[in-house]
Amino acid sequence: MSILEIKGVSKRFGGLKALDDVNISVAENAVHAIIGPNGAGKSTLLNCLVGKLIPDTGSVTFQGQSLLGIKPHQINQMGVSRVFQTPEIFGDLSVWENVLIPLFARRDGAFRMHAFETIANEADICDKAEQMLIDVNMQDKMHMHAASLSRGDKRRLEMAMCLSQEPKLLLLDEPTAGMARADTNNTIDLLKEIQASRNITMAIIEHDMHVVFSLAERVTVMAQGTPLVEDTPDNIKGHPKVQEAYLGGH
Amino acid sequence: MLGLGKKDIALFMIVALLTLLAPFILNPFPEGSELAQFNAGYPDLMQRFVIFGIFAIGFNILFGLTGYLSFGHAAFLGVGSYAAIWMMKLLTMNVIPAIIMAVIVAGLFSVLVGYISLRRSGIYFAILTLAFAQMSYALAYSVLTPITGGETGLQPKVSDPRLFDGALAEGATPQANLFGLDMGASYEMAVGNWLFTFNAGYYVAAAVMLASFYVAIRIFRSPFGIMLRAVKSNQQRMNYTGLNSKPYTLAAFVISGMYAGLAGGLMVAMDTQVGPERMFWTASGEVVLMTILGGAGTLIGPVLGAGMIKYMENIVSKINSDILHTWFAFLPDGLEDVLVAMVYPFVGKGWHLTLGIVFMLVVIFLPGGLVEGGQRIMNLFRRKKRAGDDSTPAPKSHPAE
Amino acid sequence: MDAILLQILNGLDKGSAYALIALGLTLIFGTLGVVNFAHGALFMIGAFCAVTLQRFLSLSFETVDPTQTDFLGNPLKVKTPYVEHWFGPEIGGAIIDWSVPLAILVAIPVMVAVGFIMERGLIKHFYRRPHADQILVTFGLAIVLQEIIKYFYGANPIPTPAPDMFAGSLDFGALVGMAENSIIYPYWRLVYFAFAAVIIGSVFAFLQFTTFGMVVRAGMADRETVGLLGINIDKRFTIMFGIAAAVAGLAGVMYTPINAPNYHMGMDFLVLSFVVVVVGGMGSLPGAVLAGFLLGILESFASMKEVIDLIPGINQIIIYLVAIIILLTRPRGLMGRKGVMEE
Amino acid sequence: MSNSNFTRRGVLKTSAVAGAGLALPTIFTNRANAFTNEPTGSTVTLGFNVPQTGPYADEGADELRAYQLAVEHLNGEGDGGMINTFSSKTLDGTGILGKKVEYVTGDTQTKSDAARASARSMIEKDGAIMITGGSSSGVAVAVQALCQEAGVIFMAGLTHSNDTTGKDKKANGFRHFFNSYMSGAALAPVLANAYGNDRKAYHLTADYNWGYTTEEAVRNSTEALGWETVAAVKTPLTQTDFSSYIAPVLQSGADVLVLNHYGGNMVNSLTNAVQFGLRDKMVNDKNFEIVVPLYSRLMARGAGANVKGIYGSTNWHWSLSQGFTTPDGTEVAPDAASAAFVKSFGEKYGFPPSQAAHTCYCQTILYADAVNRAGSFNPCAVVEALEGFEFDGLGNGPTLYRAEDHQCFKDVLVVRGKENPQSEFDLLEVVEVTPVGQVTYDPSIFGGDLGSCNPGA
Repeated sequence: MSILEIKGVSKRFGGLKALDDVNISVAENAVHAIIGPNGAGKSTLLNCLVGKLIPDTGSVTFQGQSLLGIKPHQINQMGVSRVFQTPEIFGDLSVWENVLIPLFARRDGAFRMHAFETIANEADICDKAEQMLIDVNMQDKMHMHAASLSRGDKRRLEMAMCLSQEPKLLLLDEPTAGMARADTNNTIDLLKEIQASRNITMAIIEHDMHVVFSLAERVTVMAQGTPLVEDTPDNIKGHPKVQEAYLGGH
Repeated sequence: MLGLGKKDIALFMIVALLTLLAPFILNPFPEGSELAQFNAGYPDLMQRFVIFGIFAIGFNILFGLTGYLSFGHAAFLGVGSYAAIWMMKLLTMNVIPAIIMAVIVAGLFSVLVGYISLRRSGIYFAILTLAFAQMSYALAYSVLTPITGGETGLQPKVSDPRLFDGALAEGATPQANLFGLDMGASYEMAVGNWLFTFNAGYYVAAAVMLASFYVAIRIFRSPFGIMLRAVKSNQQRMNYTGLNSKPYTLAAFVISGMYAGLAGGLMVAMDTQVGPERMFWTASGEVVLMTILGGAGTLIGPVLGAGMIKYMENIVSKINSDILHTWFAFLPDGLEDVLVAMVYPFVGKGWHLTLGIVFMLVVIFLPGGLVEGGQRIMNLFRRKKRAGDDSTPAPKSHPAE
Repeated sequence: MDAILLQILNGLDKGSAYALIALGLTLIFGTLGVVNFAHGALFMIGAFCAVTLQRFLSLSFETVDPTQTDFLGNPLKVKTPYVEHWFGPEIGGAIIDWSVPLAILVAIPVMVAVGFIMERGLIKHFYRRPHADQILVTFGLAIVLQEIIKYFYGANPIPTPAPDMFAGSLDFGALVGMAENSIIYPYWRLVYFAFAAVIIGSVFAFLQFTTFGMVVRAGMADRETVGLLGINIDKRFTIMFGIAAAVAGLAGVMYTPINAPNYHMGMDFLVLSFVVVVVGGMGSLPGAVLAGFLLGILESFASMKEVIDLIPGINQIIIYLVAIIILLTRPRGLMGRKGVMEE
Repeated sequence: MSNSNFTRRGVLKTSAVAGAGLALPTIFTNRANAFTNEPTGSTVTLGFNVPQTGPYADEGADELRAYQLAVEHLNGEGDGGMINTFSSKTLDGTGILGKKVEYVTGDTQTKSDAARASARSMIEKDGAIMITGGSSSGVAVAVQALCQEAGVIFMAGLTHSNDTTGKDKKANGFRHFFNSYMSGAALAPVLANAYGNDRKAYHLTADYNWGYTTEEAVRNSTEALGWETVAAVKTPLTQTDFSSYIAPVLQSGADVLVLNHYGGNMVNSLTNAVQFGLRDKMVNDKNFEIVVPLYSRLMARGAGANVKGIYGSTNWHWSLSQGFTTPDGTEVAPDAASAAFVKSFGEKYGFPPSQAAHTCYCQTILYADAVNRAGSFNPCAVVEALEGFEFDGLGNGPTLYRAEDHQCFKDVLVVRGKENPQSEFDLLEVVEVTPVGQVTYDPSIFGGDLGSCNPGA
């Protein structure tokens, strides 16, 4: 049973064909990686999934519902969360508040005039937020300014924010880009843990083969805007087309 | 208590105490002394402190929380004022309908302006709001004269209909009141050489200000307040967290527009007249200055900023050269003249110069406004206290304190 | 028909003043990323360069003329400017008469110096500060500058006429074969228009054809990269600030015969010039010039009696109305780049 | 140089001192006075509320000079100025009713809000018993309404709109300055005389109340003499460049341009009009002319040589002090009162007073005299003393403070920009002294209701 269906998606920017007839199906509860060299169209594809870009042709459906022409916040409300290449968090707010926001968004929807409620009275939300910070091992940093966190902590915070929404599908855009090895491994462990405990479908766009092979159950290799192969990591490893794509890319 | 945290209760209590005791605090110098010039505890200025405090608190809800810089907020104040004076002309000199109508009309106008202006952000938003305000000003001054009174503005007249009020006594002028309590009525208390004035209008305005301040604290601490700060911090993340930032900013815009309308209505309630200059762009600029000077995004900052600017406008501008000579009279003549010549350009008619210099100094050295100045002084004391024990650096202070 | 032509001419002239101020403002914003609310004050200082030179040239000594009396009934003290005394009334008079054009020579070094001092002394520290801080500090500076001018020159406007040669107006209508007096245009305004065209042209040429200009343009597009190339972009930006100040100042000098300068003329232009810049698109030089002329022409049309009769009050709000419409239909102004000043 | 002129409420000086030794506060209810700010000590405080910042700051500064001079004269310092020539002789240099005159100053910024704030602080904080000053009708009307509410007297400064003593008149407010109606009535015959009865006028009118009333006044009175009004175009207050309004004038077939502008607007529109060479043109075989209904000498300086030969009206001009011959050959003898005023002002400050200074000085003297005649500071008594008061010797000849609208009726000066000025102050020459009878009107034509005097408290 697939949770996300991408069918015949194409996108042009002027003369450049960024995506050309992309067909990918992400199975529920799977960890699906999309890899490929620079310029393969991975980020464009991701932007088509979250509502930032609208494909020229083709369809994107999430749990049977079309995502085309729907605004990013509506797509998120449907259960799709996104982790950015550089962590996007609320830098001016405290870590604690950063986690509260997605919880409120999850409970109250895209807009609510809760101008006269007090956070302290929202025991339910506070408990969840606290639990989430414990889960990502950041409870001791909850009163820190989010902007003053280390990069690894920012990533974990962003992950916590996405998870606290209990998404059905988590999109990760190069979650370990620019990280040191140790941090990368921590992130991999974190993601594994999440996958094990929460049953979330994940789609990962990644450069780093180490990450892909430690996490993914299915891998799609993209080059020049089209998927080349889709298979299990083990089969991908020695696949001639993949080598060709990467070597050709160099 | 009151749905506020401990710290906020303390803050609110301090503000409430300061407001209630303002007639004492603002009149520290005995009557007749040379320093009495600096006393600010007379009704008009006290009223202006709290009214512009309300205006700035409201502006801060928009600018301080969401970061949207409106350069046309005076338009809402003006529109509210016009609504209020018309209530007084048509219905009653009781201030309640006037104030309520001011808030409603300003709210409606801000929905219109906000809906259009919020389609853009950054300086484009600022220019859009400026354009609306300038159009309101220009039209109120000229072609809308039949409604606004144009240059000479509107005042209640003996001949106005005032449906709910009985006929005025022969020779009486219409006075703004709260169920018969005249806004101009004052009790005076003399203690020694000091004279303290307790003005009914001031306490009405102060009560409204405290209520507004309380509401502002609630908004700052509410989930809604966090959402507004999220708008300022990272709109992209907000959208990808399933939140629609548009209605949040519009709501903030309308709330702050209503605060401005409330301030405008109160201005009319305290001083029954409206003129179009109230909407000129410099008036909008003034509230921006108040907010930043005091500390944007802080609860108490805008009130301090408003107080400071109004103090300079009303007190410093009244110091003339003769008064200076009185101050320095104890000095030998030559020195006296030199000192007067040195100080004179900065006071009286030179008060704008002082204002400009203060802005520059505050922005250069205290980017967080007066509140940051206060925090630095506090930190200085704390550090002294802690000197010796090897403490970790103080956690970065909460942005909304 | 000729009425429309007349207003287009008028608008071009009005627009040239707007365009000049907006050009300087955009140079500063585009290069330094600073929102300079003191730019109107620079315009005003330029105008007062002309006033000062005129006063300097008119420095006089007094002689008592017993045949006339002053307002108190005492013998009148007649003032004779030194220059007239030294060079004879004719040449001396001509020098005073030409004080506005001569002031250009004074204004260039003065304005460049003012620009340098402002940039190095104040603006430099605000590159990394929020725009709100920049606005506040430059607004404070504008107030301080105008109050200083007021302290020395008073609040009233000070007449600074153009040379007699440029008095009167050109009968443009008669030149092109229309009825006499149908399109008249003051000579000095033609001079102003030509002057503005030259200044705008040279700024563009300077940015387009010199290496210096190329580096600055590159810096406007991507400051960090240019900095990585080992080019000292900051120094060049300082010079650009001086140039922008000089452009504003010269606009002020040449404007003095059109309207007698007073200390608040900068503030009068400030809001308008910001509207022009934003309508043109923040950071776009051609946009600023285009918007300046466009708004000038529209303002002129809106002041026609026929238009006012049709829509009362339109002349009061036209600029703002146009700004609103353009910003709603073209999100970044006429020629603005993406992502500038939107955070 | 150490006279203290800021006083505190008289109340204090007597009663508060008595309570000084008491531990318990004494509480007064609404001050047991007969009227607002009743002076109970040995001094009385006046509030001088003038523009000290903004475009009219120079005018405000001149008003302030006149006030300071008036205070000196009232307190018996200086040469006494026009007190000596004033027809009422109650002022003897001992202040007002024997109380020394002190004063406070404030800044109106030429904004009605700021002006009211400043006036209120004078009333509430400094205990001022009378407020005077201002340099625009918006401010005058706003402050006048405030004084009516507060129960103090308002003696208007420079305000020319008909509204101040017309639809917005108040019992506690008085105006010495003339108004738009009078300007029109005085100007029209002189214009018809100089330019003929067959003229076509084009009006440029500042788009606010004062502009409307001035345009109306000039139109009505010139049309009555046979002129035709070709067009009237409203210009925004904030306009600085009037070229687009002036350029179409010649095409319209008009041969006179009337600039219903004041202050900075006037300077700019006149400068622009002269720049366009309008005055060198011939239209309908007549020389094109420009008219400025209200002249202010201070502002006219800003227009420089552009004012030469241009007609307008003014409330008073210092050249009255010297006597002159009008163009039609009438000899006007030197006016002793004006001479006394120009002398004491000129000797103190080094230049002649403006009309704003003159009207402010007169207002102060008139108030002081009215209090003395009434024998009380009570506003109602002062109103009674001023209503219908006839006086002379303040520079405008015999004058009446009309009871119906609290407007002064006196001769109006029609002036013209001087071709060969002697000095920087010598910009205008008086062309005609229009007799008061010619500018008097029925008080009911502007509507409004004076109400009755309010003593406050």
